[in-house]
Amino acid sequence: MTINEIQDQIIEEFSIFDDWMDKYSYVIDLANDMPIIDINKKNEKNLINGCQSKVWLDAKFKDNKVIFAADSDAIITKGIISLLIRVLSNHSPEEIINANLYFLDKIGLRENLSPNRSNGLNAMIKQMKMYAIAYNQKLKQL
Amino acid sequence: MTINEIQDQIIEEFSIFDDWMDKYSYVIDLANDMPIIDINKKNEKNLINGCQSKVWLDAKFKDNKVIFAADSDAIITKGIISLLIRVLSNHSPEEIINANLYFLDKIGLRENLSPNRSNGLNAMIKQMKMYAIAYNQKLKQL
Amino acid sequence: MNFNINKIRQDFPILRQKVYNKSLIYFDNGATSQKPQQVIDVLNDYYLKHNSNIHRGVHFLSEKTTQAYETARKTIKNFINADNDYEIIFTAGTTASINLVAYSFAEKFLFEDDEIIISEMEHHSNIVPWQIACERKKAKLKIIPFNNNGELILDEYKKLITQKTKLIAVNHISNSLGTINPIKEIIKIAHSNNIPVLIDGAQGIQHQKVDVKDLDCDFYCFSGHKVYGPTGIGVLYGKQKWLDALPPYQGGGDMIKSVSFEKTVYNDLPFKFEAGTTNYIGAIGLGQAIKYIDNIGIDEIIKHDKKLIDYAHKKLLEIPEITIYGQAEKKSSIISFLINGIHHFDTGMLLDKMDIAVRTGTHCTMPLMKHYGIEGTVRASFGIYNTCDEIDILYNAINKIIKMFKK
Amino acid sequence: MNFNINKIRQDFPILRQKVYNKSLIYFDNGATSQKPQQVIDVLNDYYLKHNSNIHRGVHFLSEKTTQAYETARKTIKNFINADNDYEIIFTAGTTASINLVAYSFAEKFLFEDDEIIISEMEHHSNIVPWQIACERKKAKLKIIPFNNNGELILDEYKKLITQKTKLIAVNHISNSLGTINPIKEIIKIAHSNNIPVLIDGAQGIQHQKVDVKDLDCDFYCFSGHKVYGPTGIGVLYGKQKWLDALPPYQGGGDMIKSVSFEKTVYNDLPFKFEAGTTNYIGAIGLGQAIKYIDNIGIDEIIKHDKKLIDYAHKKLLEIPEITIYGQAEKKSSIISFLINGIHHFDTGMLLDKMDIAVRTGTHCTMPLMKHYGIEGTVRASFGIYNTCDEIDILYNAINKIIKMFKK
Ligand SMILES: Cc1ncc(COP(=O)(O)O)c(C=O)c1O
Ligand SMILES: Cc1ncc(COP(=O)(O)O)c(C=O)c1O
Repeated sequence: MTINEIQDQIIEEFSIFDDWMDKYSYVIDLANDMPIIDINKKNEKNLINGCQSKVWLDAKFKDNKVIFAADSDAIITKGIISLLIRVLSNHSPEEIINANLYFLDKIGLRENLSPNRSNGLNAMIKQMKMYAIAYNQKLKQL
Repeated sequence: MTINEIQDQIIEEFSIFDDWMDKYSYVIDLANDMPIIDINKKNEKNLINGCQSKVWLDAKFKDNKVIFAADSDAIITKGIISLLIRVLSNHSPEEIINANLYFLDKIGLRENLSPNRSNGLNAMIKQMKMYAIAYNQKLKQL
Repeated sequence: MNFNINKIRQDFPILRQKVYNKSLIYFDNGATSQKPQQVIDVLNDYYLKHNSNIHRGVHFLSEKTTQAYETARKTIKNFINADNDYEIIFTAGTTASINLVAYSFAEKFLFEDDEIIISEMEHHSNIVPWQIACERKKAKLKIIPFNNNGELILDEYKKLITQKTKLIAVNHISNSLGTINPIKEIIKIAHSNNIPVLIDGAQGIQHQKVDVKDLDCDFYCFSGHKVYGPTGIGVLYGKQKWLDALPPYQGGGDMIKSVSFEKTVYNDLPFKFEAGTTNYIGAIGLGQAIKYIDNIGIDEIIKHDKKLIDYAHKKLLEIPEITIYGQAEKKSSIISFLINGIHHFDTGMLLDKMDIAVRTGTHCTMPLMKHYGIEGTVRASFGIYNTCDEIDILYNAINKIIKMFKK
Repeated sequence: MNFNINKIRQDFPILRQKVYNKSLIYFDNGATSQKPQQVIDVLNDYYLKHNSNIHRGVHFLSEKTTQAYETARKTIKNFINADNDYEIIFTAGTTASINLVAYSFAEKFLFEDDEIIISEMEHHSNIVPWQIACERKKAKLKIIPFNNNGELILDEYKKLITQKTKLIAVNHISNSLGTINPIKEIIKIAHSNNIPVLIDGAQGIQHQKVDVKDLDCDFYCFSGHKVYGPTGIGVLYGKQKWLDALPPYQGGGDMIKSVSFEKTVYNDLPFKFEAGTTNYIGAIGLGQAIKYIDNIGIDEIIKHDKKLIDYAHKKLLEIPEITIYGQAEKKSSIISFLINGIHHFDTGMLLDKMDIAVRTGTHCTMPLMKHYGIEGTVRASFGIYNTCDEIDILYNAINKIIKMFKK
């Protein structure tokens, strides 16, 4: 599936919730269902400090695709991270660089991306794109 | 005449003016008619610095009465000074200390006494009273 | 002089605001307070009708504004029972006030190996300025510890004092724990060693009776925006003998008597410390805010605070999953807590969804968080307009959150 | 983008105020400007509906206010054509901005026998901070003289520059003389010697096109209250490389990344220089003020300024008793004068009686007054809402005063 197909899929999934509580409960479920990240990857290097909640982001490059793994100490942040990974992971650097993440807006979680929320999500998306740019650079040099 | 009698006299003099211009013209006349103060008395010691206009105040004590002489580089300030001297000079320290200077209010020149005007008039009145207090102290010590 | 909560709530227009379509419950008073209509009106009035730069103005408006500014100074002087108007310095806020003293005091009185004492529960604004001063002068910072209830350990404080101690700086009320510190006793001990004391009153002025003469503090700092006044204005109270002794902090207009390139003569108090155009309309607004709470009566406010904090404690302690940080015997209307197993940020975020504004995080007191080994708390901090009914709503909201996480 | 004076005048409610029963003629814009309804409304709106402390808030209001604050920063960045938002630091005003640089720059870069260059026509706010810094670091202050027209003598300026020169600080427009200084040239000369330049733009921002990239200035300072914005807020623009290099000025909340008693890590720009709760509502109001004048268009404002100052010169020079101080070729809308034989204070006072607000005295530029050997001037300074008709009224008023003194 393309990045946009995944985004549309998520938007559809979220369309059944008609109140914020069900929606956030689902985000919490997503967080709880996330595969546990290797403890070694929760290191200083992978830490994105968002003042209030911490985010760890790891990336590797395999078969021309970027594979992300991440975690957060705050559960809602983590749930949203799981969505971001579902959307962006396993795509080519090019695709990731050009991705327009409209789904957060559509499912009504946009506010979580406000810089003021200091939950590290914004910095994380930036970091994901940075990884993609870096791998892309590498590809070109080959 | 007592201090209050002089004040009432001034109030009456001013009562004929019905616009501010005539009143201020009269104040300017008063300033111009003031006896010229001895240049030696316009020294650093007698200077009251009001930021914007300068006031010099000299006092001496004679026959149990305080005699003031003063000058200013601003003419309206000087005119008001001439009124203050007319009211306070040549009275006993006790009378000066207890004087309630209501005339400035009544003749509509009160605003000239605002500390914000920084014309030194306020500081000058304070200084006049200080002289009276000092002379009074001296009297008691005799 | 009687506390009419309905009347008070009506004075604060923002409480009628809808957030996510419901009425706002504002429990973030520790960060900033809302403003009564009376204060907003004064600001408006000055901008609409009287605005003019103060001091030295020869014209009518300048006169009127200057008078209002100086009257605000007097209002504050009377409110905290200072000896003289000119002991009230207008600053940009608590942080600016503390930085002023930290700089000017260090410049004159702090030398290599000297010591300054602060506490483990200070706000960063009462830590970093002293760190900077100590670094500049090669002096040492010493720390009064607190016990797990959130109370300063006075015996340890006494032990910290040496011949080298030059100043003590502590907060009146902890913005993270709500502890009302025994500042009168702290000051007494310091003075018996001839050491001056600065009180960070950012959380004190709106919750406690502040009588600087009775406290005998050397400096008392607070912010307008936390005491129902406008932003960008604060106060430094200082005893005349100290303000006279300290060199000026900032240079500029109004703080000098005369300037020449050879020799500049500084102005008298309070102007020596009010360089440049001050936030004069802010100061006038702050004067109005102080009048407003003085009118309600600080004793009534203390009673109301006590009712709220006692009720909040009682309700929150009914929830077994809750840990409260700071259970000092003397405590004002700030309550910091965590729901076991739930990140403070998640809690804050979900409370926001339920129209309850709290603050989460370290509240600018990282060393305090380190004491408890936590990364932050959820903090509900109350103002004069808050009610027990609102605490009930918080209580229900917390239970809802716990349920969301349990299922 | 067209200059409609009637529309503009209607935007300023204070112009409809009556002083001594007549309409106010406000010629004291150099001291502070009046505020358009648009700015007053924004302040009101924030206090009434959205007020909440910015940054790190988890709740809706805090979010909304933070966004507005950061949007104001962006508005200002665009207005002065800075490279980055974070090069815009909110301060309490010009004086605070200059003190920040004077302290932090001196702390890091100023050593014994170094030199700082300012000019003979600086405002005290751009003199005293450098005097304090030089005294602290045992450095020297050197002075660019001006000629009797009120123009800086660039040849003398060039001669002052040595290997020891560390910084140059001059004003954009003289608040006493109205001179528009050739700052671009001054900066170019300084840079060819690798010396940074601070521009005191207190009178520049509202009267000139300020493009910090084109000017290539290292620092540019201004006050909100002089550019139709609220009191208690100002801006320091600094090039990133300088702001990064300077140590922080004040310590407190928001300016740190982490605090422990062992080690404190400072935050990134702009927060490193915004300690404590800033005047965030003031900043939002300033953003609105900048939008307001940007909407009118700075080119239109410059044209209007020129019309007023040319007309004022022409009219006042018709009166033989008048001496004008400052007749620079490039001059903005400030005119300083004396009526021969009449004290500036008397003139100001009588003009006030005729409902004309001017400022009198030294205008915080004592060295400049010394240059001319005078104790002060009467200063009429114009804003966007002033008109030639008002200058006619001033002209008549001056003639009236002369008559009062002649008879
Ligand atoms: C040229 C100049 N510099 C600095 C200042 C100081 O500005 P503020 O008082 O707003 O800090 C002024 C204002 O009087 C000024 O005209
Ligand atoms: C105890 C304490 N000190 C200092 C401050 C700093 O106050 P401001 O940010 O208004 O300067 C605060 C406010 O957060 C506080 O709670």
